[in-house]
Amino acid sequence: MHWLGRPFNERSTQLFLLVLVLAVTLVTVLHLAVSPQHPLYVSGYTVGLLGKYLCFALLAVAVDLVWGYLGILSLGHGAFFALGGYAMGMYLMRQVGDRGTYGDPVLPDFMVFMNWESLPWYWHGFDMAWFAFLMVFLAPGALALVFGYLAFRSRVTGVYLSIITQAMTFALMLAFFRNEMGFGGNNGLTDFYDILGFDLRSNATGLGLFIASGIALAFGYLLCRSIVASKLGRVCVASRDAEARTRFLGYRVERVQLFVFVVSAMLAGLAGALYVPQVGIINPSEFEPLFSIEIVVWVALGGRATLYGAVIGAILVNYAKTIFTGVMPDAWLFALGGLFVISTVLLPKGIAGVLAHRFRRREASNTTKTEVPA
Amino acid sequence: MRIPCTFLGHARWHAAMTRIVSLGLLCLLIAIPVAATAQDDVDNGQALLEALDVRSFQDKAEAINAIIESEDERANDWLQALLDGDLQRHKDDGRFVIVTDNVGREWPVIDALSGDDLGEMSRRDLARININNALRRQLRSALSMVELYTGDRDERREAAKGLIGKVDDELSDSLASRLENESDEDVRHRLNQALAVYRLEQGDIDAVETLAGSLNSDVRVALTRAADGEGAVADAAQAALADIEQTLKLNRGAETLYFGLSMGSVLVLAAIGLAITFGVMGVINMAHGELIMLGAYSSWMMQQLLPGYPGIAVLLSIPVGFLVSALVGVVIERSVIQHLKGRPLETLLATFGVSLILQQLVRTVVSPLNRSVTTPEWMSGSVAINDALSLTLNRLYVMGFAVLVFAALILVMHRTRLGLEVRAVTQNRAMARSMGIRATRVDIMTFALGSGVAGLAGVALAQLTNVGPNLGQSYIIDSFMVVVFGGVGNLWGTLVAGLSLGIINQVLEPWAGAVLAKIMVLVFIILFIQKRPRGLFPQKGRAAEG
Amino acid sequence: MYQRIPSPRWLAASLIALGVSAPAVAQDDDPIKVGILHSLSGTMAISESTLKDTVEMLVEQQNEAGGLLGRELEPVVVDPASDWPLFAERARELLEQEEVDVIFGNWTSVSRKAVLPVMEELNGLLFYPVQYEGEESSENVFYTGAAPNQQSIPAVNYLHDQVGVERWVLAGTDYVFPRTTNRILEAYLKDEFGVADDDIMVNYTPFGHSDWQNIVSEIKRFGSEGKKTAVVSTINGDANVPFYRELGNQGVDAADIPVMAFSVGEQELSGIDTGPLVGHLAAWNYFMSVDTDANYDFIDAWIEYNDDETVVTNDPMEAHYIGFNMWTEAVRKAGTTDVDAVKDAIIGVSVPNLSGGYATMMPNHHITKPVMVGEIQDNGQFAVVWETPSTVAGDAWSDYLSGSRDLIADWRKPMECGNYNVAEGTCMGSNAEEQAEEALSGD
Amino acid sequence: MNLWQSMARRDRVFDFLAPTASSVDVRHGPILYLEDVTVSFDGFRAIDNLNLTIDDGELRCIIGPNGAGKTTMMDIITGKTRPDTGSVWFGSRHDLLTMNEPEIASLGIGRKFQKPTVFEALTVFENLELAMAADKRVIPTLTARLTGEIRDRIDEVLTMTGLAEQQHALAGILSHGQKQWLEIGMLLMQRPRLLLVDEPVAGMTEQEMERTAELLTGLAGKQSVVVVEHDMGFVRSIARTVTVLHQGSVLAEGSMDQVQSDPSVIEVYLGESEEAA
Repeated sequence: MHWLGRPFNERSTQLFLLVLVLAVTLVTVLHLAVSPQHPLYVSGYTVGLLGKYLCFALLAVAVDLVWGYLGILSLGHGAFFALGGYAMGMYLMRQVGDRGTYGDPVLPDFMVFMNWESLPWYWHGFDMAWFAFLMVFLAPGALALVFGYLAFRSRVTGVYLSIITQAMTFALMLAFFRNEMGFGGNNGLTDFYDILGFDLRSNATGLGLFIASGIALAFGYLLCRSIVASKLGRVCVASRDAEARTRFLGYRVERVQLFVFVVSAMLAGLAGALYVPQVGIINPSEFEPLFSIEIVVWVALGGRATLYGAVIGAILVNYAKTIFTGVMPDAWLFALGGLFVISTVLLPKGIAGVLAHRFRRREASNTTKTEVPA
Repeated sequence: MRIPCTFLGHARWHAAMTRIVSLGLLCLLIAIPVAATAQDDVDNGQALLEALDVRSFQDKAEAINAIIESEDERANDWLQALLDGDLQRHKDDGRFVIVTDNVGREWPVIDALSGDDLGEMSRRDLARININNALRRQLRSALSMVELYTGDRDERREAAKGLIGKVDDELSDSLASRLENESDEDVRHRLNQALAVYRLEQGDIDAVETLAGSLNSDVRVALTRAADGEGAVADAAQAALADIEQTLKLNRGAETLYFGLSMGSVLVLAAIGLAITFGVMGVINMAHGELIMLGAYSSWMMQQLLPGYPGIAVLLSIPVGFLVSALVGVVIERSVIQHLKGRPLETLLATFGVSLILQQLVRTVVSPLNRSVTTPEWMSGSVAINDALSLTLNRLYVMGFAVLVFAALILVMHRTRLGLEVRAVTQNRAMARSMGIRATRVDIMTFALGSGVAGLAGVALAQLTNVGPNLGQSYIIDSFMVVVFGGVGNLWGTLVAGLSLGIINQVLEPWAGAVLAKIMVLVFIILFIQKRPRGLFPQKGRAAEG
Repeated sequence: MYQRIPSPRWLAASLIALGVSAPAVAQDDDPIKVGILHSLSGTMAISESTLKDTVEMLVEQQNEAGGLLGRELEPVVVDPASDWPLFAERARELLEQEEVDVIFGNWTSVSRKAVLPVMEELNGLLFYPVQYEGEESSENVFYTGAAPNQQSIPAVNYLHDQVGVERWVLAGTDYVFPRTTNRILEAYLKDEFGVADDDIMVNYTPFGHSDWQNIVSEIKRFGSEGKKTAVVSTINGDANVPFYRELGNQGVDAADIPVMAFSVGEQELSGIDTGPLVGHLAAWNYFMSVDTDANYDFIDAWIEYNDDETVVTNDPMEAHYIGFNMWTEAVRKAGTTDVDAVKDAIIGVSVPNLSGGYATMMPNHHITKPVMVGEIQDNGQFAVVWETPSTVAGDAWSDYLSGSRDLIADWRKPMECGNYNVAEGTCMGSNAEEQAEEALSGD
Repeated sequence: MNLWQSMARRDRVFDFLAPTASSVDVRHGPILYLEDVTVSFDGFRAIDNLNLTIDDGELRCIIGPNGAGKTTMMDIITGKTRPDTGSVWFGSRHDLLTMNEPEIASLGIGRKFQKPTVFEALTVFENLELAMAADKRVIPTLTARLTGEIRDRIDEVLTMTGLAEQQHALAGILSHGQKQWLEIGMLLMQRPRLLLVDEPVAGMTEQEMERTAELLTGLAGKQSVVVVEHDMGFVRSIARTVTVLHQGSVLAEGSMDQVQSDPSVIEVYLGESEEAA
């Protein structure tokens, strides 16, 4: 597994990990060691907020992997995120056990009052953590595998792919809205109690989840880097820029695409799984096409094909969202819309574009350029 | 004339209603001098109205009959006012007034008895005399019985139709006599049916003869009742019912087809503009939905500018809607899209941003609430093919509109200089350039055209659904599906795709339910794209390389 | 809206987001903070932004009347942007950062469900003003909107007794409120009126459904069997306009097949051309057309506040009006804004409603309301045609759902339980646990 | 520059140019058959029952006016375009019409495009690395590591294509000529049995052209090379057998002189070719 270790000798990666670790530890310290009266105290609310940002950052990294390096603009990654979230949600739901409103040992509340007499087959096994956590990866992975196989095999690319990925997430949204699906319909899954025996309502658990998100982000980032830095990563870039040429060199482009697409989907699922316990609810609105497109804009603003750019973008946009919706709600959509336009028209390389230049000089051998003909 | 008061009509009196209103106002003018001269009428009238001002609706029903029987000249206006909820009583001096305009806090009123103008009164001082649906129906039927005797052909027909299943002994005689001096064939036919239903209830087997083949639901109910029984009548009724069911099946099929086509034409309208911008320029315009929305809003705007003339407003809003959206389109093209030549995925993101901005703009400038667009008289209601099948007018108009727009576009594309240049640019931009075609100009024109058409779609949609900030959102994905399914840059493809998707959807809906039907259609399209990545009618050339 | 927000909040907000916070230690002369948790952007802004204005208006009036306990009231507005997870986040912000004393907010059930755990964790106080599906009673939430037995059941009774309806179409948008309401109604119709299965037609459509041709023609067919038929509509928001349009155009007249709506109020009507809809019905606990001075005063104040003659009032606004007055009443009674004290004090509090009666807070945190049926008028208003003789107390747990038949809620000592099973004589589920924990942690 | 001179010696062969032991069966002579191949786009016959055989180790030049179907022919051989009729065999074992691009490529057919296509976002070094013959399935590619021998091989090609200095530069910034060379280099890394070279010297200086000529002739014998070229001068300098394509089918075949003396060729072609030369 030497290829996994490869990124560690990249400067950008070292820097990124350093910043991440410092940030997480700082927050932890400020949360635990500082007294609530102190102005530097980081409240549980803020920890939750930051944890959420980290999940979004991981999601953005996943999208950047396929868009930035493979040139596949997926407008449906929200679906993988949501599936991972639902897998986790189902686990948390089963953990409630007989503490639910109706005290039913097996059925979640919404099933009881929607008159489900027994647990639907696809809910079985989610009471076991290992199974649920496995599903967090398998469910989105399987969807990506089937969808990607069909799409890439028949060489659906560019705009067409983007549009059908959007159709996919839209269809899933409608499906999950249906109460017959047994996923709580519009309300989704909520009112969780504990995860792995830790009370979700305690600050300690919140902090734990925050740290977990940090680790997950580091892991996801490393995984993507090691793929990108490998020969496969170069093949990705090659097929992104000259697909036919890559085929003539003897590479099975569609398989490369499928592999990376599935990996990315699984990372998105992981992000979703960590997101759910921190916000305390998962419902079909995560499938909304708008959300998926928003993710893409995080990446575009941060800078494509530079994974850290995706992270920067995700955190910046969501931080902006937190402020705007707090201070001048009406302006939020203007701001977001403006971001879309600016990041595409004025900042084609994104914020990281500038930074990227420096790194590229140093690591010309194992990092790649940001210009992506979409 | 004698109006049987036990009779409760059961029919749609829309057509009749409007005439009653005018009729009522007319009588009002006549009524004033009459009332002024005859003093005793006033007291009598007061008494009649007093009877209305009670809590229980049964008593009110009695009071209404009393008014009708009184044959007072003002009866018509009173009932009309009562029907409209305009008959009110002053809380203090207890005199009855008719509110002529019940908007705002101060209402202009006239005296219900004398008809004198009493200026404005505060709504706080007035108590309206409530009616409910039962009373409303009674009023309408009472008012409209007049029609059966005095109304014109259509009114009589409506009235007669309403009588089916309502005939009792008392009424049957008066109807029989009415039948004598009824000239119009159709009215006679209906009166006959009405009487036949009555006779069928008396167990008259010949009645079945008259009723056979009728699709009228009341007739069917009567036959079903008869069929339950024993003996010859029952058998005859069952036979009659059987072939009625047959015809109904056919009608149902036709109906579904109509629904499909009308839904399809909406899809086509929404998508056709996209087919142009996407197909010709390879621009993924995510703001297309909002251009549709702007069209809808300009339709609303025109109605605000021309209060009282919804019809004219709708007609005017066609050019206006086109222009507004086209202009906005040009702005988008100049400000955003031209900077993203040949980067379709970027245009997708940028235009999506534009769509968000446009939405919020409407929210802050106009209102986050939906705006109400009134459907002009000539567009509301439906045309009855027969008693079981009737086509809704507004959708018929939209269909026709869609056909017109499509035809116009085909002409523009194949008969005009612009169309020629557009097609040239589509096939090979560089070549077209070198032949002296100003590609940028073509781009602007094309985008303006596509956007304008979106505006037209909006004008049409304003007659079918909400006019609100979210209007665009709900159509953008469908539009893209239609275009991709039909084959990018191929107008005919879009037409076929739109109509077929509409029909598929409507055929699926009854047994799959609305949600599943939509999901199925989406999945179908996704799979279809796997099979034929370039859609139904693939198109060669630059635009095809997504 | 911009100018209403004092600029320091900019700083505050960014500091908060930076994770830096300076919690104020509540002094007696500090203003009492009233949190407002309504979406001001996104799809729900349509309905919720007016509720936010309502509460702000009520706070203003209260301050003009000299505040509360001699202290000023200060509204704290946040925007959950119609995003359910954001509701939970904002609620936490209000309670942890802003330390508000009470929250008025939420519209959709899903947003309430998202906020619920936060409320219970941080022991907040939430007044929820919208009619909902019931099946819930939280220690920290007060439900000033209608429970099913305060809207749907009486409405169905009216249709059956007054209009003589024998066939029923239950049409709704596919989410929890319609699902639950229709299940309750189905059970009720069968038990009470012995309605046969094939005399009930249930239909669900997605949010914002716009093509109603098929469904309306099905309804017509269903209604043409000779029995009096009515539609009970729990269709939500945007889907209503095309629905009523289709009804009008296919000639379904209120006199033939009346539609009884549970989610269509004055505000929704303002977006519809009501001409063709005259006579269709809606069931609420308040109508703008209610003929009482209290109501006229409220409307006038509302018109002044918006400086717009055309604004309308609706049922959830009245619910906030009642909820706000109940809360101030309870605070006076308790002499403090301390959540636990107010929670105890508010049960049994009675305040006048806008329809000339009184609303009382019940031990199950639901209130008493009159139920009215109104008919749509051509001026976009409803005319009340029927009203329950007396007010009805909200029932948290429906008697017509198998799961909740035996459950009751009573937050008075000693029971203090939101879902007490009278059959087993135990307090089910979570609350029991929490009480145990509280007992241990000793607070 | 002694490596350069040594390269000029026709008999000397670089080890890495030695053909891969592929499964291609050439016992029956020809390495490539095209039989009665026909392709038409919207009615226009780009290839009109074309018959062509290339012997193992042969260096064949194909000339013809624009639209003669030269590039289309290459598309057919490499699996990019499927013919309407006819058969295409690689050796006597592999029916190319049943395979997709990657399969054909891995059989040992390398192609250089008319318009030089290199991976502009990658460095010269990376371009060559990707091109190199290796296990090209997903996971092996992911775990592949840069061994010393691979480096050596790449270095050799770098030196002989004269791109050693630019090896860490992005291919996007190379000059047109350099891109041509890089692409040829990538071709060499593939160790193909059959090279299809489309207009290799377009936009090259005289001297670059010579180097190319040297290289191609150096390859011949060990590997089969098919060169499509407009530049008659260049063709003359390397040609052994020349095939003239016209309107999608073979017009004439033989040595340069035979072809040039062929009246039909002169009629349709030479006039134009003189200008081209």
